[in-house]
Amino acid sequence: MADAGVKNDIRSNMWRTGAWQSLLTFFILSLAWLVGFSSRLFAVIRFESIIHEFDPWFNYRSTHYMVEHGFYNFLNWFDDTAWYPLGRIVGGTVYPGLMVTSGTIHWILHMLHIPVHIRDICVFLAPIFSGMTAIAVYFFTKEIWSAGAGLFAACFIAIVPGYISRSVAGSYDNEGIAIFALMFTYYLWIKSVKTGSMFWAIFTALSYFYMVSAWGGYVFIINLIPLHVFVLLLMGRYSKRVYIAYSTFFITGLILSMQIPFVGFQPIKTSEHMASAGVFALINAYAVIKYVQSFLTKAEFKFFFISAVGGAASIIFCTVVGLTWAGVIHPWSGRFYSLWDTGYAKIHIPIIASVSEHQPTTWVSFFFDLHILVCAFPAGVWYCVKHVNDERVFVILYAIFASYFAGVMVRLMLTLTPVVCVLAAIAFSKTFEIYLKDDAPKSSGKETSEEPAESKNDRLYDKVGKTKKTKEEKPKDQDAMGMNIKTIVIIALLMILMLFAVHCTWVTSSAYSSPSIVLASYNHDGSRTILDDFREAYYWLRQNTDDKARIMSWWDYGYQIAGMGNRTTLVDNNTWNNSHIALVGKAMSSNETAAYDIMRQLDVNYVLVIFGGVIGYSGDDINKFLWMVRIAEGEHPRDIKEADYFTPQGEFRVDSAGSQTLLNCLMYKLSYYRFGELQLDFRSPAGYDRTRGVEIGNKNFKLTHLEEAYTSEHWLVRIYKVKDLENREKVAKPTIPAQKWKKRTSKKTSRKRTGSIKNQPKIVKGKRKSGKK
Amino acid sequence: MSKRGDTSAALKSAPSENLVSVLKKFYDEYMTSTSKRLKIVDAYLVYILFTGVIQFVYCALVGTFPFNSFLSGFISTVGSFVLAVCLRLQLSSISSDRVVWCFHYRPRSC
Amino acid sequence: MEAIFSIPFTVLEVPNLKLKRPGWVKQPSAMVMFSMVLFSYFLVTGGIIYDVIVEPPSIGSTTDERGNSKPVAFMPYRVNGQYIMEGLASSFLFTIGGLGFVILDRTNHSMPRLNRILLISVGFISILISFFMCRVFMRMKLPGYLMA
Amino acid sequence: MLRFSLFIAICVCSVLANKRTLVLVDNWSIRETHSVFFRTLRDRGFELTFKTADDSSLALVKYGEFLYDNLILFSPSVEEFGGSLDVAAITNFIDGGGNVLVAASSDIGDPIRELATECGVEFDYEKTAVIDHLNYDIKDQGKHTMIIADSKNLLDAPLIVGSKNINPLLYRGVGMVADPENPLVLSVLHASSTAYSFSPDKAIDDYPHAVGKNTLLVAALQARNNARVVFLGSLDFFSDEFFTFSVQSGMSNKQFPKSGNEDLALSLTQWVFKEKGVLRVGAVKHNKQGEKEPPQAYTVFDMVDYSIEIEELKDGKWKPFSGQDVQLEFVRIDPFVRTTLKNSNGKFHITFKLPDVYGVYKFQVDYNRVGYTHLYSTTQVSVRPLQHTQYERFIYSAYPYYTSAFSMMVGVCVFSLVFLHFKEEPKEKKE
Repeated sequence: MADAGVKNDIRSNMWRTGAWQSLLTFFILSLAWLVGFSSRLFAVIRFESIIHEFDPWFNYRSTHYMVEHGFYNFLNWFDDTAWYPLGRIVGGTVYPGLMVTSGTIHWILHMLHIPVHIRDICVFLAPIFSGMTAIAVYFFTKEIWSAGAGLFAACFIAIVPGYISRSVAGSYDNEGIAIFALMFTYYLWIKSVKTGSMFWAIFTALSYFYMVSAWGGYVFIINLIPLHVFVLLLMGRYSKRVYIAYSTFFITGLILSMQIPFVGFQPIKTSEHMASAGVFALINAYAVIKYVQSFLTKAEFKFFFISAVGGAASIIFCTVVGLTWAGVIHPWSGRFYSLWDTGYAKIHIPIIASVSEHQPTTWVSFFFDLHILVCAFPAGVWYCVKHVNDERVFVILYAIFASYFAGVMVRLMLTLTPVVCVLAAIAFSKTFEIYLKDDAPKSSGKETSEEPAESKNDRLYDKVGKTKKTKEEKPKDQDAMGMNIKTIVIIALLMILMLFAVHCTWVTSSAYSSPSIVLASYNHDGSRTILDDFREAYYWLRQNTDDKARIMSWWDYGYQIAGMGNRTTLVDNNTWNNSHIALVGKAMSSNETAAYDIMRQLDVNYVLVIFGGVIGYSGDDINKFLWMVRIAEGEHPRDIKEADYFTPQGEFRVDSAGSQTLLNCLMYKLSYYRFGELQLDFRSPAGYDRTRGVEIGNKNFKLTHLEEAYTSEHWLVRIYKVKDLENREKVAKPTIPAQKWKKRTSKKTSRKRTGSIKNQPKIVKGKRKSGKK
Repeated sequence: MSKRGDTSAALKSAPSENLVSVLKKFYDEYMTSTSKRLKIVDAYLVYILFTGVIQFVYCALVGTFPFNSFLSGFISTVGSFVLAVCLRLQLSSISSDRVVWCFHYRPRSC
Repeated sequence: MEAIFSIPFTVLEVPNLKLKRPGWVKQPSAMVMFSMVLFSYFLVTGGIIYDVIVEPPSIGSTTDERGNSKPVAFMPYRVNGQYIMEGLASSFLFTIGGLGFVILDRTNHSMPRLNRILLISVGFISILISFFMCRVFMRMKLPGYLMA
Repeated sequence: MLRFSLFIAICVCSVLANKRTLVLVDNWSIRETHSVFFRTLRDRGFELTFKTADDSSLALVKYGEFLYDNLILFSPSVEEFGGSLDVAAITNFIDGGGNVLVAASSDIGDPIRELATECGVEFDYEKTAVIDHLNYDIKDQGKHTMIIADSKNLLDAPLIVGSKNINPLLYRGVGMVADPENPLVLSVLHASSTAYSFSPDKAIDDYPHAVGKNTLLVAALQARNNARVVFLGSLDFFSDEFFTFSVQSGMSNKQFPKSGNEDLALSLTQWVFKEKGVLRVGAVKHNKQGEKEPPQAYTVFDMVDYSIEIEELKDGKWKPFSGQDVQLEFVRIDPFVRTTLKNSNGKFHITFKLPDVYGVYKFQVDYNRVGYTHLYSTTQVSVRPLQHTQYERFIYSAYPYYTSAFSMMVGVCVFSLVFLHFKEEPKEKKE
């Protein structure tokens, strides 16, 4: 370009849409990343930068171990302080993706001599990945619909509560990075279906490998992609692109996913993966038939086709049945099965049903997590159905199945959130597209956006995207009035989106930002009191108990005891061994002597119990007690019967009307030991349990085999030491009835200490014989 | 696409030799029409198929003791077979579009 | 060997039936699929699965201070609990909101001016109604909603 | 010279280490009536301190340490101990590892009975005695309370009772009863089947508390911390008279020149004051075969050799224990391996293969024989599964798979070489 003409050229290409578009996209995405990151920091700002909840503690502990001892020692790590005395092979029972990710970040930073402690990386890993999820969703929607919709989707996913709930700063969990991997894999899958090149298919397989290493939810991918291919085949949309994309992805993904020790041979053993293998066989058969068809005449082909299809179908069917019957393919795993038969878990595997995240979803959590997106979601499906093509079929299938699964389990709300953001973005972008262009005849392609981008949650949208030529609509004379009505609609929609941002921030700050280790209660004058009982007790354990001390508690607190208390635990949140948990459940729900035998058998030194009666904390062990009984009854039906713990009228009560077995079981005694003497406030009687709102039935009882070792400030965590066997066995049932003891008062005083002996010989003072002999 | 011979006359004969004739026709059809390059790919495919089948038979006979090595061997054959088929598909779609094949060119056809 | 197989056919006569795919089995059109999806969406977001498993009462009842029981539509203070009626009502609102957007889209192609204005207003009003009713429902459900 | 005397002093006090004994008596006359018994103790090096039970300066603990190692209670009729002594102090003394020898008599007081119930033995009431109308001695004053206990009723535990074929024993005192389920109490000597325990001068108006064989004359308790307590119903058992009396049963005219009391008293005191039947664990070593130090964690299928040194106290000196029946258990909730240890001069060792189940295990030696102190030693080790590098590699039957995998790699390279450098014939290129 000659220098002379450069000056006016600059001005002209300043306004070229390409340049502006990429700048705008970069700006919006970085803003989304920033907003996503900052809206996840409530917990860190209010309390401190700690690891929350339960599972993150184990993830943090194993990451710390990996950073110190190196990856291979982590892979072969045999943790003998967990599940005493069984121990746990950590390498083979954990998804290593999370640890490897934060380990690599830590390694890179340390290579650049930026000494960041691994805990800070773990705390801020999820917020960082939330930004990357926004970018992945942007690309995904850009492939599905248009760049404008992509920007909308990025902004939605950055702050939508459904995703924030699992990726708050401090919740260092698989889901934090898994949603990024999920959306990135789907983006690459759509890319490979559109282009039909092996390059993208291999990338999909690699991203799928990362997803398999990160989260158990990879099963959702390995079932949705084959379903998409199967539906494409049904709809007769088979093409070379689909074949190349799926077969390359499947075979590479299969061999990669088997590299994770935890997954092992599942991809070819469990029925959850059979769908993908079946579709692989089907698409290959279809390809062969298509190929052969190009050679043979119609008639021959018909005969060949029928025999081939019949043969293939029967072979596949009997192999699958045979393998399942022979036990080579394991039937559906419990968790997956409970997706279909929703009542299954409650009866057969009480452990799965006891987890609060596995309860079915109510309408509140839909609105709570997604707000206005719930309404825009069907409209998005409508647009995709109206202009259907290969990739939009995928989104529709994703939407249908994710919404059903989210209905079954609250926890799967997380997999629904990305697709809701995508489809709502499509709906909003299309609506804005329609209502922003004024239908005046001179309508030219480059309307620049009028609305200034709000700082809090930028709503800047631009007209770029499918540059559908608006010319072909013939301008009608009578809709000149359109613009003012349209602006009203636009203003209202913007106002709704702004309220969406307000709702998201409120929900994040109030509902999803409590670290659940540190409880904050706000008294009426607005000041905040921090209840730090958990950490106080765990620190006591760490300082005052023997290194090899074994702690028995319910499995919810296993990871925290191991993480903060650094002690051996009997059961923890991994819930891999049902009978071991049932043994602990039986110890907790039987009376003290029977429990003492179990505790001696398991060499328990301390028992830890969470008791919320003093401050009204509802998540304490008494409220979980029925699950302990059910799980114990599952394994020991003769000794523990759930009915014994209810009153004759079938209520579960801890007051005087409660059942006697309940009032004398170990859990009751450990929770309410010395609680009868405590009078919380003048109105309520002594021993008034604030959580259940009743006065406890069995008061001032003694503990024979345990002694109270530590009770935290608000009685939230209570630790008991298990005493050794008695040194001398006292006479239990005296065969010689005790005499009516003569009331013996000790005649000894502080000064006169002489005792008394019964028939004291009287010393008679001898007289000198009178006179000499 | 390759032309299709008219063999409707053969239809009425008994199904078994119908199959044989179909296969024979398919074979010489194949020999004449496919280009040299596709023939190389097909040779490679047959080679892979060959190793895969042998291995599967061996495993069926001996049993699946070192299961992971059987898997590695077998899936690597299936994998390379599938990748080669994809390559062949892309090649045949390229040649059908009469577009000159150049090394770094990524096929954009639908 | 062949002879044995042919014995039954000397007695039975092979029926000459033509198996044809039943007429009605054809690929459903896009809009039929969409309506089925929308209906299932209506049920799922209404928490129908929760209703099936937990079988809550359709309308709850509490006793007010004078002792006589008073029906209550919303189970207050519990995010993970609902009655059947409240679930269906709110999912009805969600679907109305979705249809509002769809109606807004339908106004895009040519129709007389009055119809167009009416359609725009219907779509627009249904979105606003569904949104604000949902906020009201939320406030009834969680009294502390959006308070500081 | 100085070093030599220092050496003598050390070995003397080491011998005397657990010989400090407090004897509580009802009245000073017991020193004379039981002089032979005390003489034998003093000859064996015991440092006896005599006090009356109501002495005001009585104390077992001073500045948190026990003043005495052994306690002899020859004060049946005490009603309240003097000084800071009471039943609780005595039980603490037992829990602290002290040994107690208690002799009661017909006029037994409440503290002694209370002390007995604390240890799992029950004395009969005051003024009751063990009466046997068939096995009473000729010298009995007519109430048949001076009974002859046949040596065959002794517990067959040579460490406690010495040899069983000793002369019959003379016994005049109160009876005892013990609960058979109590794991710690041993009935050393029980009365004959015709004996019963009741007040001699009262008409029998209800069922006696102890009848026949479950009337115990001598009961022994070894607490879980290996403290030893012996209860005897008769103070006269240790008296000089009973030591020297000739035994002649009132019914049959068999006569024995001397009673077996002295021999039984000797072996009882040797057992109760821990001169016999005391075991001690020395060094416990375990390592993989061929290594010196124990590894941080064992791996399944390892060959492990384990050794434990056990010593027995024989007349004052620790000698290697000669038992052949010491067993080792490799326990994870339940024992996976249970073997008898080979004894080579007190060093018990075994080499065995670890089970193929990973977990946290314990090497547990739990030697519990009547008469011996309870020997219990556990060492916790963790047995990890195979590392990912320890699995079997290059399995012969897998060679076809290796060849197929490598041939695939080679195949791809060759194919890509051939394919990429393949010159199309000119004519096709023009098409």
